Amino acid sequence: MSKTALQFRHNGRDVAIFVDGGTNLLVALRELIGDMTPKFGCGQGGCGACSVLIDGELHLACLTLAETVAGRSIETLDGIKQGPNLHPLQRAFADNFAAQCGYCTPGMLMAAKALLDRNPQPSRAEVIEAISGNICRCTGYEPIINAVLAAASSRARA
Amino acid sequence: MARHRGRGIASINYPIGMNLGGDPSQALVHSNPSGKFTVSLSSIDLGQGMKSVTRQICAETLGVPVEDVYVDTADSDTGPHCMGSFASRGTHRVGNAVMAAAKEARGVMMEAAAEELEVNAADLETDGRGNIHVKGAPHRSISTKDVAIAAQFKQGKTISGRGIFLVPLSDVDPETGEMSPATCYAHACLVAEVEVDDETGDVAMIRMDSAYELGRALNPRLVEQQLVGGAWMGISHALYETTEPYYPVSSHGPRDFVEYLMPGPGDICPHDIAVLERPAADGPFGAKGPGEMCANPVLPAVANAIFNAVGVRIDKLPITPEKVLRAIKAQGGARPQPRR
Amino acid sequence: MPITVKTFGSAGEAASALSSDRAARYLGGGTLVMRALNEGDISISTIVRANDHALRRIDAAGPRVTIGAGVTFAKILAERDLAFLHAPARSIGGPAVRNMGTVGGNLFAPNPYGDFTVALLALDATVTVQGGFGARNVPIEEFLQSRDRQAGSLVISISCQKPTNSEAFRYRKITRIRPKGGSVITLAAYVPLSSGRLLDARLALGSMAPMPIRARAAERALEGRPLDASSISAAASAITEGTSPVDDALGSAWYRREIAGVHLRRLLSGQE
Amino acid sequence: MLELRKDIFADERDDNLKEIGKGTQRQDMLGHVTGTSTYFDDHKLQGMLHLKVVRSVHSHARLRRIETTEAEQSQGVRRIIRGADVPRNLNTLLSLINFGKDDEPSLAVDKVRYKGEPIVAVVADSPREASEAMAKVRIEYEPLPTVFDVEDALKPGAPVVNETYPKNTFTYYEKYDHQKLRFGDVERGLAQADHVLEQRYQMSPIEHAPTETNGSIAAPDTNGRYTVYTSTQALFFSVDTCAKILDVPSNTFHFIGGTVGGGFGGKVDTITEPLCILAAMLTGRPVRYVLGREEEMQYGPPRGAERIYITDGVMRDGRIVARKVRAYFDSGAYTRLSSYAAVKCAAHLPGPYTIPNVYGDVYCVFTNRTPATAMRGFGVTAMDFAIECQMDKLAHIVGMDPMEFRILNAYRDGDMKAHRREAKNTALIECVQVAAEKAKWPLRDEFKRASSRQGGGGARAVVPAATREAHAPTVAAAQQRTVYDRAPATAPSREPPPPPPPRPQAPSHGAARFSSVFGTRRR
Repeated sequence: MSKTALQFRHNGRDVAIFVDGGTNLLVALRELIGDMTPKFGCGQGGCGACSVLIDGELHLACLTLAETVAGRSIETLDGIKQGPNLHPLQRAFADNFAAQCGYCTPGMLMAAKALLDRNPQPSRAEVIEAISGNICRCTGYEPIINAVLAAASSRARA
Repeated sequence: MARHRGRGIASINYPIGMNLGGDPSQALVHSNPSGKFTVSLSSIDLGQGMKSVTRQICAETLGVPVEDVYVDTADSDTGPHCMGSFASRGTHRVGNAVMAAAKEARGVMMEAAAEELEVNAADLETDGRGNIHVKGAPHRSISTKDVAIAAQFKQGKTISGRGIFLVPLSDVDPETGEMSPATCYAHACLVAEVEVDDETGDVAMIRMDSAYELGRALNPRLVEQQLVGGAWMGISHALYETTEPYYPVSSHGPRDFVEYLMPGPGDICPHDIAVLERPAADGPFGAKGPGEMCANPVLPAVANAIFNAVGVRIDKLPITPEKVLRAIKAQGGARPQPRR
Repeated sequence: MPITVKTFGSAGEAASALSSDRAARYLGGGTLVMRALNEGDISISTIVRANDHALRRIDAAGPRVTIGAGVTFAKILAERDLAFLHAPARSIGGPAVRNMGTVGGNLFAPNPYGDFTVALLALDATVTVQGGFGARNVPIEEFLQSRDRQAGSLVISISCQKPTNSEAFRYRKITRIRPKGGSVITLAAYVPLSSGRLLDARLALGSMAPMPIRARAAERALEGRPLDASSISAAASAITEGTSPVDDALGSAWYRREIAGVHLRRLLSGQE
Repeated sequence: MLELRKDIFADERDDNLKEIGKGTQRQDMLGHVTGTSTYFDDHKLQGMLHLKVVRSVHSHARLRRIETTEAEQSQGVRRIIRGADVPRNLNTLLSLINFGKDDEPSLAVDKVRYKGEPIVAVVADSPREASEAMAKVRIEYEPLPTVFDVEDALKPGAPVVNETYPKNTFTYYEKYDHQKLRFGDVERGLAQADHVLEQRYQMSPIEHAPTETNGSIAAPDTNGRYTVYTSTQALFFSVDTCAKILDVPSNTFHFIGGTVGGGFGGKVDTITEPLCILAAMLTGRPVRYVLGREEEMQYGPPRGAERIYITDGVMRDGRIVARKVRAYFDSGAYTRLSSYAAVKCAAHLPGPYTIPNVYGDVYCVFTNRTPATAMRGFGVTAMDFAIECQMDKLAHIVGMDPMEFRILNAYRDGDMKAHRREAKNTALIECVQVAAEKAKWPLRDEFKRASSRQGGGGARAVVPAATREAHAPTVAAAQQRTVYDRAPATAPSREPPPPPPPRPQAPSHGAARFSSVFGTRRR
């Protein structure tokens, strides 16, 4: 099977891999790069567990043809810590007990980050809209919404 | 057109654990030479907080800070037998097993400490901050770390414990159904307020007020996670979910998360919860288990609220807008019941 | 067979590649084709892409707007001159899907997807299609009727006339789930008033037939009349004429018929 | 918002605790927010193969021929697995605790009993190659008549779904086709009631929909063992089930799990592990078998459907004097866990209320749909829906406030429950009182004063002498009867005027509350 060479930035580092035709970005990240933070939840674009940022925009890795990210910058949950410190969103998710099984958490955090990166002071309705593509089966969403709002206000205070 | 509000209630109880084949779980607790403890389980944390609640139970029983305990779950080589994470049995059954194991380990720890302090073990107590001292004489103290070192390198003792909690099988009388299905029961009552659109049958959740009795909230934040998330699942079961929308016709099953309906973050409502604690005689620190029962009162409370709002009874789940609309049309329009 | 990805610099080349290979599918935003591949659809063995800037261009300055087929919903939402299309664009997926899904792909999305197309149908858009032998313009209604046979051709762009004011174009997607849910029914109404009377009103419905359709009987009920309770009521009574909704996981045909008129009335009379 | 009501039952608790009762952060939270919690699928193994199953396209059919030659030669295919390759191709989950007969193959051999039933497993280098090979598996079906309705399945002449249970019902105690509950004389209670309400309730199947689908990875380990990463909710159930199906000692396996992306009951059935391990055994390579989302939704086991009939007898003053229940659990084509749900459900009757005459028949029924399994609230959720809707209707019929109606009928410490065990540690009344307070729902003082700890026991603690099978009752002439599928009448003109509000039912009166049930006095 012929493979295509592919280079892109992964959490600030340049990486190069060879992909089979049709490989999606989720498989590329997990199986070829070894970044297990994006999760497989459906492969249909319906759950958001594989959400990543491509050039700062929220995308679903499972619906992204890997070779379309050539030369672009991919950010996953693995890259959002600030040095040894948690990102304010990670802290807020923890403080608000916004994770139970934890499987949707990486995607939720990326969706929330995509929001706060361009709208640092969102309303509750904007938070709801921002996470609407991400399914959580455990929490009932309320703690997640509160966590994102808390992260926004902690950043405002900082 | 009009939108009508209504309130409905439901009250329930729920059995803790399973009764079939007996209901055992085991736990192992051991200390490393620094006085840090590992709990080995084959139980599963599927989000409910198994690791966290057994960690607190172990720390409380040992008398050490929670940071000194780590729970390792679900390895069939290292974790002793557990029936599994279902039937609301985690907190109660596994919690009891961990408690028993931690008690045994504590016994050895206190003996070892007694030997070091040259007192009787019965005269010692833990301060919960990592020290063991003579009752009434806090200055005659030794750290759990020093006890662990002494036990390992000097005394030749293993600070460890084994625990099992078994609810033996209760036979069922085939003729009468006489049986002991559970050892304790959790309780709840929930009030749901809804708004019903009498032209479309849409039902919107407005708010919920509830009281849940769980024996003891071993960790109120974990309890809150279960109750908030569980009530959401209750709303979902009441109004949205099924794999067979035209049951018992089996067609048109959903294939993805757009077709499988669950309330989104824009469909949720405020939920004000009170937790009551009537300790169960056989629960770890009296605890029962909130995991499953939290969804149950929501379904009927919502159905009853819909009746209060528009006067129709929907007895088939899920209560889709179509069922509500058909019922409203069949009775010739909404018939709001007295507000309550 | 392994999958081959073919990337072209121009839409024309891509269209040729597409029309010459029955197992080829054009990859737009990925929400349809990648999903199919993930689900084991082995009928696709070639993915065709085009890096043609024309596909991502928006020309919205004048009275007639042209939107490249590869324009995403997020791009539409970022374009102030396309404010009339913001409601339909916002109704698609969640933020990630809006960053990926394209206007061209939406034309091919089966129920319960494809809501943006309902808006374009009410706007009587024109679809520019690149076949093996050059581009041609197809009225959207005609395009949709032959959609199943369009697999070998490539949509280049969509164009339509801007509504004269914000009241003249209305859109509503009825979902069970908020804020992101599949369509129970989707309504789009082009209701321009000329001297207080409706002229060339167009109503389009999603999820009321295998693909988006015009509600011509209801349009006739509005034509030449003021937009008032009486004309709205007449249109609402006629809204299901010619529709063929089906039972699916989101709602039954009966339910869709029952509520179509209610929601049309609410949409046209400005109620929630 | 969560409020701890420490004031209630404070005298029963010792709150002098250090770690218990604190809102300590979850041990796994840091892993969750950093994405480093390790789920079964987060293991990358060298040379991993992918397993997919070919599923039945019919709900019920004889398998005339399964042809896999072409599939075996398909590119990238390492192994095709058929039913004959499974060492013990018949199992039932609860056989591990001696409950029920083996009734389900890992891979169907001569017959399929639900749409989506696995027939052939394909093990290939990539998911794509597995899909291509699947398309080359040829299966000839001979469709058979199907049954999808639980009551149709019980009719004479209904298609037999599962030959292990030819009457389409699970067999209890080797003699009954249902689980019984008998307490008191329900027909007599119903006959004497002022109102009888008969209703039917139904719950459709529900999917657990965990964000992580069911799956496992099995890999040959050193020394002849197999390491298995799994999403199971019940580790040793899975270990022992695999040992049984694969006919090897259980210590052949090293199962690793424990961090699972949601379960809710849907990961108890051990549906991926046996084939995944078998594939690893047959190929000598690591194998991954993960359900896709559509597979999970359609062929992963759901919370089974239930149909419930309830007939209640209530007195005008609000006392429920009889509750008769007939319930059907739709088990789908195989038993899995529904057999146990029926037992649990029977034990749950009549809900958290003290009712002197209770009668229950609970059936576990086989139909041609996806086998059902446990889910959050197993055996109880639908019954609670039915009972609590029924309670609301009964309160409405007798003109009582629904909260006060529940307090009036609530079980209390010392009462005898229908499964013949004393009620202890009850707290339903207090939950109703606190919920009323939260919701600003007015309760009259006597109901605010009621307590789970008072008014129980005495006559209420007695197992009724007469336990009777159902028999033709003599119905009181004045009785109001409301039947299925019709909303209960609300004080129609022909009915006597609504009763006066119930007299203060001081808890201490409890012992005498049921006196009229066994006598002839009517108010």
